[in-house]
Amino acid sequence: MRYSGFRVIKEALTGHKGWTPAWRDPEPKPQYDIVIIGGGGHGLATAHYLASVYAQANVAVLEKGWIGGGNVGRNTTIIRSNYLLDGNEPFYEMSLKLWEGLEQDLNYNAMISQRGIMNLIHSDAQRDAFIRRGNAMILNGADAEYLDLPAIKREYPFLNFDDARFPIKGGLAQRRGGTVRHDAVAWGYARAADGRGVDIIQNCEVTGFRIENGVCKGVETSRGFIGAGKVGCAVAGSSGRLMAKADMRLPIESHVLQAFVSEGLKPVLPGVITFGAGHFYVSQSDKGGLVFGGDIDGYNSYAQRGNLPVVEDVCEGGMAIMPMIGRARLLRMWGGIMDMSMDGSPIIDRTHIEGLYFNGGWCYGGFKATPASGMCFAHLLARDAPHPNATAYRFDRFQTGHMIDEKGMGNQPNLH
Amino acid sequence: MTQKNRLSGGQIDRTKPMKFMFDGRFHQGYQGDTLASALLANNVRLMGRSFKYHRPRGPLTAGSEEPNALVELRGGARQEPNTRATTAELFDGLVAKSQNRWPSLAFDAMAINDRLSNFLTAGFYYKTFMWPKAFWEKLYEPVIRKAAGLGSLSMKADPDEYDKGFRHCDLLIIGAGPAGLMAALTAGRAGAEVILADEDFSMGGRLNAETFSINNEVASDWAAAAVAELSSMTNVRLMTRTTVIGAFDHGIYGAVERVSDHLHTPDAGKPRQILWRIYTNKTMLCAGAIERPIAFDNNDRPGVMLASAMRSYANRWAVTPAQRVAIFTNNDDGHRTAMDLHAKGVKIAAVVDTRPDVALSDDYQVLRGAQVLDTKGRLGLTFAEVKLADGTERTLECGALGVSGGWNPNLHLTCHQRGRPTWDEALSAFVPGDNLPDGMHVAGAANGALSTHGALETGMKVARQALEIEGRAGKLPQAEDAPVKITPFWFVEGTTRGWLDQQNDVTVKDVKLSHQEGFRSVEHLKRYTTLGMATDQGKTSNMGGLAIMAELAGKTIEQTGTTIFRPPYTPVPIATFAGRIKGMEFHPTRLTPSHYWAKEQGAVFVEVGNWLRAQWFPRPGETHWRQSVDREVAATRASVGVCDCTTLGKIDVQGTDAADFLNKIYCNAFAKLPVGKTRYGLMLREDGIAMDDGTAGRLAEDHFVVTTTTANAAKVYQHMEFARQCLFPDMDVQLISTTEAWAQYAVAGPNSRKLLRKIVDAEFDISNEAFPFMACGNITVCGGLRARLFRISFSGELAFEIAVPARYGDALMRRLMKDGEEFNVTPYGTEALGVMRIEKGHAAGNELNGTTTALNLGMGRMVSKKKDSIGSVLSERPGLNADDALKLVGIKPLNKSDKVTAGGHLMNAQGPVDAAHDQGYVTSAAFSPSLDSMIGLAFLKSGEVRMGERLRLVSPVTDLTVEVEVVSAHFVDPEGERLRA
Amino acid sequence: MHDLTPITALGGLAPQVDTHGGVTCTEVPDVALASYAARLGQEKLAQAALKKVLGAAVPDVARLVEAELAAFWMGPDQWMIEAPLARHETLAEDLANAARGVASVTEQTDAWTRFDLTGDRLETVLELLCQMNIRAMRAGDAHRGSIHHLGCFVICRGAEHFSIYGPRASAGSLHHALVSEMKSVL
Amino acid sequence: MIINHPLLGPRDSSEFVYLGDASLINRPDPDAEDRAQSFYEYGYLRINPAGMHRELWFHEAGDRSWLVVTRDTTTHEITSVEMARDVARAQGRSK
Repeated sequence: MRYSGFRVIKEALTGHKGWTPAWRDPEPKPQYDIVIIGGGGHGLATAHYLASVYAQANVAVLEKGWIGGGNVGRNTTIIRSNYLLDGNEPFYEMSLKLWEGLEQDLNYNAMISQRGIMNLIHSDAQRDAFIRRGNAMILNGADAEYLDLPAIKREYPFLNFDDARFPIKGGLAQRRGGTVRHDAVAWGYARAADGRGVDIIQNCEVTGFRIENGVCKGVETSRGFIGAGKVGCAVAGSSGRLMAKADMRLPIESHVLQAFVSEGLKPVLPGVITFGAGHFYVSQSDKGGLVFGGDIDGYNSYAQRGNLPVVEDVCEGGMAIMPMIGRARLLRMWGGIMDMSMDGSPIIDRTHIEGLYFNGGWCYGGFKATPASGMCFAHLLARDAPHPNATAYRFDRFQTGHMIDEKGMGNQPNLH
Repeated sequence: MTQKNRLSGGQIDRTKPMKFMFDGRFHQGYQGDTLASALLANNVRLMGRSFKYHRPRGPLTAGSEEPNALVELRGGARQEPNTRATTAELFDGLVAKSQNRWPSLAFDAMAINDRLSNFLTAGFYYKTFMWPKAFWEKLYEPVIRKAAGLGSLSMKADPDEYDKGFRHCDLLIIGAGPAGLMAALTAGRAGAEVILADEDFSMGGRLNAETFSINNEVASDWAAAAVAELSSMTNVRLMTRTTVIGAFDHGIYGAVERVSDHLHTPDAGKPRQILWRIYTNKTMLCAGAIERPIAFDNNDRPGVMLASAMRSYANRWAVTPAQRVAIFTNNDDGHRTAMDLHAKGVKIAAVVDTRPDVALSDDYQVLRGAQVLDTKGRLGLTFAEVKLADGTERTLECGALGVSGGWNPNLHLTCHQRGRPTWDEALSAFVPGDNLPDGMHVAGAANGALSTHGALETGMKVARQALEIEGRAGKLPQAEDAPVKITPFWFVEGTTRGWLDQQNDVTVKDVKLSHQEGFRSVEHLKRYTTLGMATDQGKTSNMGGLAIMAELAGKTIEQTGTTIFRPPYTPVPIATFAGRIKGMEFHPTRLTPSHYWAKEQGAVFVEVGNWLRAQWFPRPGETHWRQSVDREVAATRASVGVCDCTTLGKIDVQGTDAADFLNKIYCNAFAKLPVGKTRYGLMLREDGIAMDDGTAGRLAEDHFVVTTTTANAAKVYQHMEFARQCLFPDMDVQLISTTEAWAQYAVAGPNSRKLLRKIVDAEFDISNEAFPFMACGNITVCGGLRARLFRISFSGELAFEIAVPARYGDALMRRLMKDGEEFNVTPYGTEALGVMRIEKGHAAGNELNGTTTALNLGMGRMVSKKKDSIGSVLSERPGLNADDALKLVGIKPLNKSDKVTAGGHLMNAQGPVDAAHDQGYVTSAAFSPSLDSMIGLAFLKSGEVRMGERLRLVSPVTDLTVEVEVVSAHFVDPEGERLRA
Repeated sequence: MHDLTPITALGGLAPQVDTHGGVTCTEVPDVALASYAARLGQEKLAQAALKKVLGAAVPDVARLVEAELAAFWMGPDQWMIEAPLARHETLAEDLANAARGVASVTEQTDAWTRFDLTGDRLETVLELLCQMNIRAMRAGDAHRGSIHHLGCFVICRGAEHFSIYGPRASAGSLHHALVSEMKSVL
Repeated sequence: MIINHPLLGPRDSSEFVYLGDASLINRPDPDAEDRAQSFYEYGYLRINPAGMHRELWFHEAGDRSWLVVTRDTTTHEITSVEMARDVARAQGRSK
């Protein structure tokens, strides 16, 4: 069924009888060409592009619970491509371009809102680093804009310019950055993939891989064995848990990242703002809630919940940079499992097991990467070669010393 | 100022009348009122508008679970959007206005949405607004954003103060109703350290809202007596106006105390609120239960409220929402409301009970087996349409309708660690499951004991269990023990626009539609319809939605499951989580020993980490910072300058294995460093990347003083402790930071020795022979003050660093300035320091950026192959040793007047300018007075073999392209003759 | 005798004193400090040597001992020694001599700033400043923790007398925290 | 969270700094033939269990001890806390 304004009107006038399920609820087939583990943003996007770009129709997505229940349903909805390193920037810029055409591609309004993202600068060293980054973005074909203090004051008059412990000195803006209605991304990809024949199978937990002399033949699941020519894993925070079933140790730790939303408020913020001298970034949803977050709690966790110190740390940052939010009330706090890699950058690669492919280690970058991750993983699965924009995301880069370390924090995941 | 709906009795103080304003109109209430009770007393039912359809709304509840009666409280910078009128305590001069309406509450233009509601069903926005593509940001979204949201912020900085506090106890009791009070009495009498917290301003919970008695006294009097006894116990701390917002790991609870919200403005120096972190061994959740509504068409009109709320208003606040009221119930509790209001002289139009077999009443008519089908009244309830058991319909005239669909145990906090509730058939409600947060127990209505007796009994029993109290239990007070009589009934058949989530406008129809479209998991239902995502987080709405979803899916409610309750229990101001950590107090400020002196000199300061350092010292007539910096550099290179470098980290390393330890920590060798000598050291992370650099001076065989960069001091100390305790546990090494113990000043320039000669006591020979480059030692100055002297140089000049106890730093700086007059001694700041180190080609933070290796820094040969050191193995990886690896070089513009920008990228002189042809980047840049040109340090591919090559420096983001030449990074005195002079 | 004039951590010539609601916060600059850490394998000898100097048993974990000199526990086999300021020129040296190579001694006098809180409602002030269980602290307890993001020692010398040692360079921030919380609750 | 320090008793985890898997104690032999491989695995590969995890915490705002904490990553329950130095010695580390 095609969605449109006319359709909405027609259904309204005929009692909404005509709306059909956004995706089918099929029984798993015994064998697929490609099975994707993980019904999150990346898995569903991979399925969509496999079907729509790489002409792979015999595909299933297996989801342990309900689709979109992982990080795609619990992030802070930001999209941007303001990366520094050549291993990352072309990939994230490709992602941003895919976001820009996503709604038409999916016939689903994910409320992609390119209202800009602003990284505030508080020291000379930070300015040097951000100018280097802005240049890298432009040299990679993305947009970036350096704003001096007067410009920041004009655009963000509500920031703390009076008694800031770390005064604002400028900012690096990416005007094409913004936010997306996160749940809609999962639903839109699911609906589009389903429309092209992909089986989306919920409540189907993968309990093991069937590996015969070095070749992956399929997966054991809570709904029986499902054979597959190729198996792609895209389970983000559960990567460690899942790949252990294939006896793999990964350059990844799972950490908890908390996010927060305030009560609904009339429009306050023009776009995404990130505080450069503390751990705080914020945007405002279409519903009016301030959606904000900061750093991961910092310890390994699969619990999907965090603790007070980080809540306080984030709010301290918020009050330091925009004290006008003080009387807005924090409504809800939740946690997601971040697959923090050893250099802060992801992995999209084959494993040493033939027919078994891996996509993970997204750290904070997972949501904004969703379309490109899906496209590149689909490319790898369909062509058995890395997508040109994802050639650096190899498993062996840590062995060979080709890390992609945006923050320069080294092999300590909780610092990325 | 009439209070038309004020009844007799209640717990308000009629001797303290209070004047307040709502939407520009003055009203009067009394001490003890909430804004909602006072407005109802004045016959104001309309208090807000709903989120999506802008429907008129009045209070649904009398507590913090309120979804409807949200107002903007106070004004100016203290404006508080979305404040619940049902919990806002009345104070004299209170000002509130309604929100999310235009132009006025009574006439809201956006109410047009209600007319269009058939088009604006669940998730409609996912299906449209896609064409034309560009219209979303430009047209659709701004309109949607303007319509959305609830209240508005003042956009001014919050003027109030907030505090954070920490309390420890044996037992934390959450909720001071019958169960909580009984538990506190039991634990308190047993001598335990108890904290009893309640969100209300008066303890007692439902006891303050009911008419029955305990031990033959009025329930609220019994509660008052219990509170009096508890407050006399030193081991019991009572926290009223305190909401426990979250159950976190290992018995840590967050609680918010509203210290001043019931005042016009906080008293001077006093906080508005305090965020408490409560550490407890055991916790008792005694949070009671929350009544739930029944869905029927137009069940959202002002005047339709929960029956228990109606009872609270009548009994506690002596208020009725209208002179003539009706009740709609599926259980016995609804009849209590009718009895209490009747007793207070309120006309009961009828009690509509869905059950066919309930008792009749002599006082008012009971319609058995009947249902409310619909209501009327544009801005407030006027009539209720009722369907009788025999199928006939009747219209009831009433200004208020109390609805009782049964009670939900208030188990919010039991879910904060992902515990799942279980279904109780008898109560037809969820009760706490068995996977509670560690140490948590639940008692009273929160655990399904819905009678007063049940609450008192479990309160005592569970407290004794939790604290393992031995001996005979005290006597239990006498109280009513009515059994729960309920027949589950969730929504009236045929209902379309029956509201489930009254704030977010989620109706029965929306739930049906989301099911029809395949959003069948409760999480999908919630996200697709926004059910339970309003500011009340579904406390009154979730159950109805679940029940309908269960019916549609042909499952039980238990199989359908629930969404997760997340902290906080009620919304908390962001400022409360920050406390005093904001503004200038966001981080502690570290001042250098010469700070006060520098201030006198009119120095300009800059934040470096938490330090404030002098950036430059303007002199009269200098109009641009460059003039000051250039002068400071020139004067230092010409004669002598002084710079406070106390901020550099200093770590005292002692022990018989100190030298071997440094051999592990630094990639270059230290074992053979003679006593009295200092050496530059480069520290690698285990991954082979440069971590930090500095010097280590050997004061004795077993004693080194290590310096770190200002930024990395804490990190390096932690790293060294890791090596000491975890990697080399048998090394005899002791570490301690001495950063702040010493005021350390760099004295640099050709005349530095002459100046120091006047300070350092005569018995110490600091001549080049006796105290050569890289010497160090203990000395005394100014007639016997202990001090340390290091002959090290960051500027490239003949230079020393002299250290004295921090308290003498101020005096030493003044002395250096005085004694240095003859040499035109010049204080210099971090800018001049930076210029000189760039001129000298010394790497600093911009070069040690966490991705560079010793090889990149041109120190590849320093990494000793003769010994093991942290990072040496992984530094050998091929990717870190590529043939065209980045190397640190200097760059100079071909045209002296051209600008050089740090952060600029290097491109070949010809060829395309893009990422694929990137040759490297500029890390640091400065104007060099010595070369009368801007210069820069850069990382350049194969830099070491490209000296003299011409490149383009491009910085598109700052719109700059200049031609530069690659030169040695050592712009000044490359041979190092000066510093050895 | 040298002729340099010291200033206090708050930048004054005389210690600062603030009183509010019956609690007094006093800057205490006249203390000499040195850390004393046992050498590996020499723990017993090091303790014996320290015991001599102190004239009392070496303080246990998180405890303070006040005798001829005072000492409080810093970490495993490590203590901070308090002495009258007059000794600051030689305290570290004296301790090192007493230790004779079984302990590492480091001069710490000006690494710290000390504020003493006296009065009868210290619990209500301190519970707004630090996470430790102030209510349970008894005379002689010496805990290290953080106050408004500053690493501090909180030492109970009696129900109505606490000492707080914080990093000297941040004396202003620490002082601001102490005084504003005094005003907040008293 | 609360970490029950072997010497100091229960302390708020916000006083500590987290490093990671306690296997970081087992620094490989820098002279071994396979040191490139063993240091790569030591530096980069993690078991990352959903369940019991032995991990390193540094008591930065306390006594500066490194601790080995055994904690369930699915519930955050802590079952044991040891001094890292003792653990390192027990695992044969020396100088």
